This record gives sequence, structure tokens and C-alpha cells, in this order.
Amino acid sequence: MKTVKKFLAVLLAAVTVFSLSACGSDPNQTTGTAPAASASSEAEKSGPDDSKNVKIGVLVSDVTSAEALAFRAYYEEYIQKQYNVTFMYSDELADAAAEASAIDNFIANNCKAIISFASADRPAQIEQCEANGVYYAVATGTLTDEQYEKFKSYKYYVGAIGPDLMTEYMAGYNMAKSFLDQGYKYFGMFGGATPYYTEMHIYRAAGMLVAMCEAGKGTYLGASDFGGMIGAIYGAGCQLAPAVIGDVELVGYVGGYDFDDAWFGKLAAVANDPKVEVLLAVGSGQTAFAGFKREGQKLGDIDCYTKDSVALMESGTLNYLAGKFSASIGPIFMATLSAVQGHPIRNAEGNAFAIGQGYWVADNAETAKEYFAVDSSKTEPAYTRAMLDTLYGASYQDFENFVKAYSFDEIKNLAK
Amino acid sequence: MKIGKRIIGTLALPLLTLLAVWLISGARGVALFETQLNLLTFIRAAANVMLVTFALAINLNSGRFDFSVGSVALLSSVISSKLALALGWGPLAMLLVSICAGALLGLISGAVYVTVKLPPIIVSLAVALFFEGLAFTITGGHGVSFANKASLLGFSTIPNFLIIIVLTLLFMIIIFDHTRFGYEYKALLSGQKVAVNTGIREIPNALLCYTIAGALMGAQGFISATTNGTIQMSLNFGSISPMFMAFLPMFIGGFIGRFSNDKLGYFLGAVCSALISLLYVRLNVSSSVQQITSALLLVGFLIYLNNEGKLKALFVRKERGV
Amino acid sequence: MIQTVEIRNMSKRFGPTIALADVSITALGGEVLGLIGENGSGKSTVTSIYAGMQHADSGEMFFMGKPWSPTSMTDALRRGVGMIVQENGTVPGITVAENIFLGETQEFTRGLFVDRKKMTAQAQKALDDIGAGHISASVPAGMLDFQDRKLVEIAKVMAKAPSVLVVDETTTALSQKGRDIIYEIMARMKAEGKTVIFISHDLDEIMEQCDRLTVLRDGKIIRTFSAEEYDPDAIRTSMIGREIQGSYYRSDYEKDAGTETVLKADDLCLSDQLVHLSMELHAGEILGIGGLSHCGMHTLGKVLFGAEHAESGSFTVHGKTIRNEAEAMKEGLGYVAKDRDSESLCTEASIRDNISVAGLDKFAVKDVLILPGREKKYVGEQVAALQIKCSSADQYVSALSGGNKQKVAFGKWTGRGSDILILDCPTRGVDIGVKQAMYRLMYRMRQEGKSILLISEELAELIGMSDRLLVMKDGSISKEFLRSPELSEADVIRCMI
Amino acid sequence: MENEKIIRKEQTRERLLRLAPVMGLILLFAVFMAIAVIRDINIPYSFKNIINQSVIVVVGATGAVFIYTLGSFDISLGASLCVSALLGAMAYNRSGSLLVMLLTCVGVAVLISLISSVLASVFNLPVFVTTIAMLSLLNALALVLIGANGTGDVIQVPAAAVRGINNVWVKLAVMLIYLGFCVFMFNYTKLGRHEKFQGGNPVCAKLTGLNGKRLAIAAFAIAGIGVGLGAFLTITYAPTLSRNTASSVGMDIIISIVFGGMPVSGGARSRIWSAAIGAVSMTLLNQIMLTLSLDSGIGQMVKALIFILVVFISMSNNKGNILPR
Repeated sequence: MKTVKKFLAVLLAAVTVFSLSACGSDPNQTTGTAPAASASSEAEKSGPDDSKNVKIGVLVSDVTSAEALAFRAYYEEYIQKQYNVTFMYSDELADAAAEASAIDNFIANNCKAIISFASADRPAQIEQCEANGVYYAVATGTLTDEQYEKFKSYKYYVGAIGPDLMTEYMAGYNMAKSFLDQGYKYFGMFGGATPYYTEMHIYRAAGMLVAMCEAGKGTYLGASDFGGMIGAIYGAGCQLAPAVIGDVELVGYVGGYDFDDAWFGKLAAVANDPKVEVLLAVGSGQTAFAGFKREGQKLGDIDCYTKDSVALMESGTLNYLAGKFSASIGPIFMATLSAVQGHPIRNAEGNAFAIGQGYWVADNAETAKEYFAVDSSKTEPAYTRAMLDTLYGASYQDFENFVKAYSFDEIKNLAK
Repeated sequence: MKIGKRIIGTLALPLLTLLAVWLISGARGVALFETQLNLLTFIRAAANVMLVTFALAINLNSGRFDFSVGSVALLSSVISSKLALALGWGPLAMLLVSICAGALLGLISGAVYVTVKLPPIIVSLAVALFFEGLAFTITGGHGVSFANKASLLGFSTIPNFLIIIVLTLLFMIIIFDHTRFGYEYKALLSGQKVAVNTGIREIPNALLCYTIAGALMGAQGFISATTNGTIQMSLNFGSISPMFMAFLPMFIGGFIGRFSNDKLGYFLGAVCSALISLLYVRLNVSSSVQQITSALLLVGFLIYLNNEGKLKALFVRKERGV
Repeated sequence: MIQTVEIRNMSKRFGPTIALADVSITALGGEVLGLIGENGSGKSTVTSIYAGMQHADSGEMFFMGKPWSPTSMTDALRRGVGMIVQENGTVPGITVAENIFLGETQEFTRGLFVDRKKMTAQAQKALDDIGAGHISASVPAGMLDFQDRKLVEIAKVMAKAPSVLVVDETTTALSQKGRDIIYEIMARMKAEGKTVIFISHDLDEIMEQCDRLTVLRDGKIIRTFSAEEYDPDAIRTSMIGREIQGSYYRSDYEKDAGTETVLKADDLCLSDQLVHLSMELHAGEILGIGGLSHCGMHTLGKVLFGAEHAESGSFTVHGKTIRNEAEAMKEGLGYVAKDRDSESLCTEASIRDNISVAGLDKFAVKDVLILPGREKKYVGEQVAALQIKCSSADQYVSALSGGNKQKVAFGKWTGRGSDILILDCPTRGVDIGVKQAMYRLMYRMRQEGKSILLISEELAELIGMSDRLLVMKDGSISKEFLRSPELSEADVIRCMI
Repeated sequence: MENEKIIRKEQTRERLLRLAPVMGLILLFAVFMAIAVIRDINIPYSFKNIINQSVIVVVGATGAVFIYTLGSFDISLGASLCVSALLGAMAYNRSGSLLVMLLTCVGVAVLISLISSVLASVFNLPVFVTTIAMLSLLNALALVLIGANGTGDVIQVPAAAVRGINNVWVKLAVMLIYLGFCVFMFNYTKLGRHEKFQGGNPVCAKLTGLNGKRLAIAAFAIAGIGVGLGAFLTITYAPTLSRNTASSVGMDIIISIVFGGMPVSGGARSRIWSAAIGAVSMTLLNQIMLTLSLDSGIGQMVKALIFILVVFISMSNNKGNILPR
């Protein structure tokens, strides 16, 4: 009797799952959309072939960051509607093993290409895709030089577009400098994942510190230039500490993402130090500092353009924002699609491309608003289909010029 | 027990902690409570830890382990903050809604438990997953940010936290020591079978326990949300971490409870860990060092707790000169 | 006289077992009705249903002529039917007062709050009323000994001045003082024209206390005896449904017990449980140990098996000192604990698991590898030898009757050929049929030259089975009796109190 | 006689319910195949994939069953796996020998297990809380190791070194050998029997001459071996390790064991296979979610529902009038 009940329950479970399979998005929905029709006429010359659906897997190491969500929105709510492609997103990828599994999943699901936002083990990802004949592209990141040398000639390695470490370094440098130029001397810093030895954050931090050294005519951990600073930070086990840098001072520093009482306490302590004039964050500064910031204190952050961050800039809580724009991952998509459809974009030596791409920088609310308006648009994003189509099977030169012109105004010109 | 012994037993640990923390910080030439802010940090931590400790202890004492407390805090703070932002509420309204939401979620997880009649630890795993997923879905993964809602951030003040602490403590003592529910809770706690056979209705009692725990976590969620103005989403059990900070204070509370009132004990336990957190802040200790010390403290105290008898015997022998 | 209690055609089953089949009982005001029967005969079930602890599958109940359907024990008690249960009915973690008014806190709530003072005062009064004034109502029940906790339960029931009182197997665990308190209460209720339903294993006791006596077996009513019809053998027969072949206990009185000492305890001390206790156990001897439930004899059993450790003094088995249970087992000791379900058996495990676990070293290859065949054989032998009633050895012990459970507990030790058995209340809550089988087994083992330390609260069986009988009082041995037909319970009791 | 019949019926019912996890597995597999066909999925590759993804949890969780059988609980297994893998990788980089790496992984994992269990039994601490402390210790240790190794935020074994053994057959072999070992220990040795009995009723076990502390230590040691093998497999699968390595494995193990029908109270009803069944089921479930490309949040909610449902069915309902604890 009870047994019967229970097996009914099993049935119910089955039904649940099946009904889900029903509501899951059907790959063929997107076929024959309006643009598809228009494009198909002269597919071979310009614009990709929309006749058959292309499945592209997307590796994401982080599913909750504003940046990741903005990117996802651009792909799913603009690109996927414009082109006959289906994006398949991975779950949150904590480690290299998770990345490998995710790629396996994509391959099993017959993805033709993979665009990666996950960097736990890029070489492994590339090898895996090469071995399985799946195109692979790096979005918002780059390979190290030796990695590039190793993989540039791989057939299925499309290439990389994104801020290289130097760009990250410069982002930090410029942010600090812009405040230093305004004559501020006393800084508090949030180091993000620096204590976890995360390069991106280490380089941004280094940039800020070098800027301080130059302005203050002093040294930090005995270093004052790019190379020296990176070394010094690793030397210190990536545990930074407050220090006087000539006539500039790093008054307070917090690193890590503990989210416990002590962590909040430390952040509050830095923000509330009467000496601190400017708060700098290598990332997620809005989470770290915005809550504790005092009146008149300045806050600079490297993140992305969201409703919230813009609101913060309007309210003067956030004063400087270097942010990736969500459409910045348009070109890599087109390069990938192009490769999948047999028009790979290779440089003069026939190798995969590696193109640097920086941030949009806003130091006032108006700019930020303008950026966000474009960035969040689902109809007229920074890179529209019309613009991207010009990249289909484009020459390396055209492609590089297009990508390199990433600043807001340059893109505006491209659009015309 | 003599009143003197009671007082000593009750205050020994907090005072010891205070002394230790004070000495260590002193040795490093740092004043523990230099600024108003240090006090705020301390009180906030105390309130925060106390809420979680109560929430966990209510059910853990009756053998119901609950992985879902963190997710309840997460989801209830998401709900309340979403509403507060949409309707332009002040902190008080948000706090109340957060508590109610928490209570409701707690009730739900309790209801699941009493319906499926599975071991609570299993149920709580599922509930945690579910609530995390729901919070994620509600916010579309974005989490919630009200960093520029000064009104909400403004809640984080010493008097406010003091009020929360006092009210919670009063509430807990009244509910658990002076009401029918409390008496029946105690009976079920140490004599489940007998109590049930005698006609005490366990299910309503359990439901109320979960509801109260939920309400407390609602308040805790509100505090951590308004402390830094954003709510981070978490998936795959990312939400269980707040639970861990409750263990040390819970054991300390249990210990103190033997001399006076266990609720008071939990509060004092929270005070102890808040003092330790403050020390971490003042000395700007790196998180690895933090994790290690906290873990060692927990183990150390447990060892003491579980070997008190032996230790005493040891001393007695010493006195005997054996 | 008015019918206070009436039960009509009540039936109840627990999963596989039929606990009650169409049982009808009536009890009158001013009488003490005895219920007797083997374990699982249903006597506790029928009364516990009437007292609101559980519900029947079918049948009607009446109280004072009106239909009766209590929702819980408190509800029943509030309406005049109280029950003192067999197992422990107090909650250790709360005070005596809270226990006495468990589930009735609302009586003392003013608004939201509970008035502890008032509760404690009334509880104290309730204790005094039944002559248990020595217990303080404000201490946690966990701090009381077993007897006092029972008294608390009695006070809890009597505080409600019930017009029907059910006493289920309570007296076995009580000292004379405790028993007297209960007898006194029963007498008083009888005098007040109220009803007592008295359940006991002790035939003498029940015949002495009851005006009528109803015998149950396998959930059916077999026969009701009126006082003048009382005849021990007739009652026993109707209880187990057949003539008891041969005598109940062993009949011989030869002094042929061995003289070789197999177990020797010397000046053992352990808090108030063992006070400078010395004793010897010989080969081929059944050594009885008697006393009040808290005289320390149960502790002695545990200590001699190495399960508890004496603070001072020593004991040896075959001349070797024993430090723990494992060593004890190596020396051929076996121990059947008093509390069967929580100490002797793992009830959620199968018969096979329970029997084989103690004997793995006997049949496991190289003391490591378990071959299903060998195990089946090993367990099968015990199941057969002890005639354990079960569908298969894979059946969960929890589904067995008390008697069969105890047989499994025995099987653990007989299987591995233990030659010294420490039996703590081996026939507690075991029906006469099994009881008799156990006595036979003990005697057979004795004849095989094995030694048995029989710790028991039932004087009859001690006197009936032991070659020697040691009486314990306050942790030390107060008297030694040798086996003789003249030995009477009275003599023994005198040295116990 | 009638009672006999009823008892038999009870037992068959019990057995049926005990099979629920297996049925759940079969059902999930059916659903998976159905969807695989609808969405034309590369099925052979999927199978390889499913093995790849479940093997680590299977190995880790199967060992952990011994701990659960005692009715205790270890939440630090994931962290332990991480630390073992990190040290294993470092060992390889020093020695250049896969054997050394394997031995280090297993050795470290066993050592960690022994530390928590010995600590717990010597000072008779509640095991679960001890492992909670262990969890944060190990997390901190992982970071220290990475720092000490000084190669950025990761510790790497050259991919080429492990490519040779990163194939399904090696994994299956490791898994089956260890599974075989555990099944043997659990069902056919004195130790396994004692573990179950200890979990079922510690008091009775003591009075039957079992040494609870030694049993606990043994159980943890066996679990340690599993975690060590898991660490080894993790390296071979993804030779780049970070502080986040295996961060999800800890909870996956708990979920899998329960999903596979293991009673958290342990004891006689413990099943050594539950871990394997549960782990594979969870992997299948994840595959289904992915193929349906459910949004992370929804996906997790569905997972939770299915989890509780299956467990509800599999737990044989010998529940009295009191709530389980």
C-alpha cells in the first residue's frame, strides 16, 4: 500500500524531469529568424550562414559576478536572437577539473565551438578542444607568450581577445594616477584575490602601487617600477600591507573574500580611517567599500557597467570605474562562428590571433550613464550585428583594427 | 550550586577571552577599542554571531542538524531588500519583513521535515539547495545591491545592534524558559519518546522551533546585507558557511549554561568570538592565520569540554600528592 | 457495583504481529483486576490503549458507562484514567515538578508565562501525598535513581486522583519500600470504590493483590479467575497453553558443584556500587546474586565482564586479570545485560548479525574472512538449539518477541562456547515458556561444568536455580546461602533490606 | 501461519524500498537516454564523460561509507582531497614518478583522516565538529602550500606526464579495484561486520568486545585511501590544481551517499554500494540539467526536489510516532 504510494512518487519524479525536457529551450527555435532570411541571400560575401544552427559552449568560472551576467545577457539576449546559434552555458567552474568536465559536456552535446571565460587551466582546455576537433576561443583574457607560441598554430585554436596582464597593470596604474593627479595622497586599497595569487588582481594592484611610487617619489617593498613591483608582491607572499610611499601613503589594505565579521571589520576600518581620502579596489570595490565609505571619500573600482554601478556614480559613491563593456565579446564570437563555418581568421603567418582589448573608463556619472545606455541595450549594443558581420571571414588586419578600436568613441565611429 | 560559583562559571570564559585578547593586542601595541568603529565592529559581530548561534542551537540541541540556516538568511534578505528597494522602505520595515520572511522559510523547511519524516540533516541539505536556487532565480544571479541607499546602510549603528541583541536575548529567554512551548521543548529535548507518549505534540513544537530559527536567520541576513550594502549570491552550498561561526559560541554557551542560563551562555559565547574577530581586525591578521587560529580554538575548547572530568581527576590526584 | 472500565472486541496489530484479537475486558469500581500473560500476550497493549498511549484498530471502549476515546495519556489522565508504565516514564532533563505536570503546563500559565513556583509547590504536595516526600520537586529527574523516578511517575498519576489506575509491571523493578507504596495506593483506591488494573509477572504477588485475574495469551483472553479459583498451576497452564512438563526450576539439591575457582574478585570498590566486595565463582556452579535493584549487583556484573572499571581491588578469570570486554571474551566469559534492547542486542540488525558478531573469531577464516556458508551454519546451529521463532535468520531482531530476543542474546554466547556466563536478569520480561527453556539451558550448562553468575531481582528463580546465593546490600555482600529446599524468600529478603 | 506471511511481505517490501535508489538510477538513465536521443547527443562520448565525472566522487564516497556506517560524518573530505592532490603534485614535480605521486596522495589523505579520527577518539570529541575544524585548517593549509610552491595561484603537473593515464580504462580500473576492496572489507570481513554493528548500537557493541575507537580509526583510514585515490584521479584528469580544487567534492560526497540510499544513522542497514549508485545518479542528473540548459538557479531547485523525493522513497519507513533525529 505504502509501497504503491512511493512508486507513484517515482512516477511523479519522472514526469517532473520529462516536463522539464519539454520546457528546455529547443535548438531549432532560432532557425529562420528575420535576419537569417535577409542574410542568407548573400551569405558567402558578407555575414555568416544562418541556415543551420551552430551550438557554442561557453565556459564561465563565475556565474554571479555582474560582469559575467552582463556578458551572458549580450550573448543570450542579443547575439542568440540575431544569429542562428545556441549558447550552452557551463555551471560555475571552480577548478581545472570542472573546466575539463564542462568541455566534455559541451562535446557530448555536439557543440561546434567553445568560448572560454574560465582560466584555471587554459592550455588543458586548448589541448582538449584540439584533440576533439572543437574550435576554442579565449574571451576577456590572453595567453602567456610561451602558451601562445605553443598553441598559435593549432587548427582549432581561434585566438584570444581581451586585456592582457599589461592592460590589467595599466588599468590599475591609470586609476590610481587619476586620483593622484587630483592631488590625493592617502589611499586605502582592496586587493581582491591578490592573497590567492590571482595574477589579474596582482597586476592591477601593482599598477596602483607603481603609480603611487611615481607620484610620491618613494618605493613600496623597495620597488617602484613594473617589474620590480610584481616581484616584490610575490616576494611578500602576495600579502600586502599599509606603507608610506614617499609623500603618498597606503594607509590601509584588505585582501581576500572571507565575507566574515573580521573581513567586514577590516574593510570598515580602512574606509573609516580619517586619513584615507581615496579607496581603490582591484575589483568588486562596490561590494567591499561602498557600504562603509565616508562622505567626501573617493572610490575607484575596476569592474563593469551595471545599473547599480551607474547609480553609485550618480550618487557620488563611486567616482572612477574602469569596466569591460558587455559587447566587447562580440568580435571573438564572430571570429569563432566564422571559423566554424570555414572562414577562420588567421594572422599573416597563418596563426591564431591574440589581440589586446582594454576597458571603458568613466570618471563621472554622465559618461558612465552614456556607456551603460549603450552597453545594456538589447537592440543597439556597442557591437551590432551589422558591425560584426563585417568581420565574417575578414582579413586579420581588418579584424585587428576593429578590435583595437575598443574605446567608446572609436566604436561610435565604427558604427557610422 | 552556590551563587558565587554560578557567577564565576558564567563570566570566566568571556573575561578570560577579553583578557587574552587585550593582552595580545596590547603586546602588539594596539588599543582594542581605539575608535567608535572598533566598538561597532565588535557589537555587530556579537549580534551577528549570536543570531546564528541561537538559530543553530535551537534545533541542534534537539538533535536536528540544520545545513539550511545560511540559505534562509540569504533568501530572506533577498526578499526583504528587493521589496525595500522597490517600495522605498526604511531599515525598520526591511528588518521586519526580513524576519517574517525568515520565519516563513523556516516554517517551510520545518514543514518539509515533519512531512517527509527524514533525518533533518538530509532535509536541510535539500532545503539549502532549494533556497539558494530560489534566491539566485529571484535576483537573476545578480544579487542585490543598495550601496547608495544611505537609509538602509545607516542601520549599522551601535545602539541598533544593542537593541537587536537585547530584544533577541529577552525573546529567547522568555520563549524558551517561561512559556508552555519552552517547557515542552525541554521535555522533548531530553525525553522525546516519553514526552510524546505523554501527549506532548511534537510536530507543532518542531515547526515552531524551525520558524523561530528562521526568524533569527532573517534578522542575521538583514544585518549582513545592510552591513556592506550588497547581497552576494551563492550556489552549491555556498550558503552554509555562516553556520560554521556558530559552533565555538555554541559550545561555550553550553558550558556557561551549566552555571546559569544557556541563552545567556550563547550570547556570551558570541561575545567571545566577537572579541576574537575584533582582534583579527585590529591586528589585520591574514585570513589563513585567522582560519587556523579559529579551528585550533574550537578543537582546544572541545578537548577541554570533553575531558573536564579527567582533567579534574588529574588535579585532584595532584593535590593528593599521588 | 458500577462498571468503571469496559472494553469491547478490541483488536490491534503491529505490522506482522497480532497484539490483540477481539479482546473484551470489564473492571468494576472497588476492585483490583489482575492481568497476567506471557510477553506479547497483549496485556500491556490493551491497557495502554485504554490509557490513551496508542489507538486500537477496532473495538469500543467505555468509561463509567460512557464511550471512551482518550486522545493522549494526559487527556486520559485528566479525565480519570491513569497508567504507570513499565519502562521509564520520566524525562531526565527536566525537573521532577515539570515531569509531574508534563503536558499540562497550561494549568500553570498566567497569560503567556508559566508559574514555576506554583508548579513546584503542587508537585511537592503530590509527592508527599503518596509518601514520597523524600524526593524534592525542584531537582532534575535525571538525578534520581530508578526507584525514585518510578515514584515520581506514580505521584504524577495520583496527583490527578484518577478513578481508574493501571499499574503495568512496575513493581518488579522496585524495592520493598516502593512496592509497599504502590500496594498502599491500590488499597486506598479500592477502599474509595475506584478501580485498579494490576499487571505483573509475579504470580504470587498478583494472586495476593487482585480480586480477579484475567489471563491473556497471543492477544486473546483465555480465562478469568475469581479469587477463590486461584491455583498457580492452572493459571500457568492457561498462560502458556500447555502443561509445564517437569518442574519449573531445577529439582535437584546435590552439592555437586565444582570447587575449582574460575573467577575470583578481590576487594572491589566502585563509588557506592561496590564496597570492598570479594567473591569466587566455581566451575560447574550456578552462583546467584540477589538484592534490591540498586544494591550494586548489576554494576558487579558489568565490572566482572570488564565493561566497567573498579576504582580499587582486582579480579581474575582463570587466574588472568581482565582489562576489557575483549579480554573477558578471550577467557570464555559471556555477558547478557539487564537492558536487552539497548545493551544486549542491536535491534535494527538481523538475527544473523547479532549472533555471529560475538563469534566471528570462531568461524572467520584466519579471524578475518567471513564465508557466508560458514556463518549460515554457525548461526543456524544456535537458532535451532535455542528454538528461536523466526521466519529466517535475516529477520530483524526488532520484529521478535521479548523471549525470542533474549534467546538471540543467549545465542551470542552459547555459540562461541563461553564457559562462564554472567546473566543479568536473564528472564526479565520473558514469558514463562522461554523462562523455562532458559532454566533448562542454564542447568544443562552447569552439568557441562560451565559456570553461571545469575544476577536477578526475582528471588524465586535465585532460590530455585542457584547452588550458592550471595545477597548484596549497599555494594557489599551481606549474606551467603547454600542451596537447600528449606531456603525461603523471607530469609533472603531479610538480608536485602 | 499467517504471521509468517506478513513478516515475509514486510521483508519483501523492505527489499523493494531498498532498491529505490537503483530504480532512481535506472529512471534517471532512461530519462537521460530519452533526452540524449531527442537532442541528438554524442552518446558514446557521454558515457566516457559520465565515467570521468563520477569516478572521483564514487571513489571518495565509497570510502566515506565506512564513516557513515558508524553514524558519524566527515565534512572535510573535499578539503582533504585538495591538500592531498596539491602535495601529490608537488611530490611528482620533485620526483618525476607517478608512483610517488600516487603514494603521496594516498599517504597524505590517510594521514589527514587519521589525525581527525585519532584526535576525535583520544579526546572523545564529536567527530563531525572535529572535521569542521579540520575543514578550515585544510583550507588554510592549501593556500599555504600554493604560496610555498611559488608558481602563481596554481600547482601544476606537466600535462604530458599524466596524459598517458588519463583515460577511462585506468579510471575504471582504479575505481573497480577500490570498490572491490571496499565491498570485500565491508561485507566479507570481521572489520566490516564490526563497523556495521558498532554503528547499529555502540553500547551493545562495547559489551560484545568491540573497540569503538579502533573501529572509528579504521573507518577513517579506509575513507582516507578513497580520498587519496580521488586526489590521484583528480590530478590525472586536471593536472592544474588550485585552492579551489575539489571544492565541491566534499558536499558531492555527502549528497551522493544519501542519494544512494545510505541511512545517515548508519548501522546494519548501511549499504556499501550506495555511494557508487548515488554518485552516478547525481552525475546523470547534472547531465540532464545541462542538456536541458536549465538556468543555474532553477536547475539547483529541481535537483533539490528530486534528491529529497528519491531519498524519501528509499528510506524504509520504520518510523514511530516520534520525529527522526
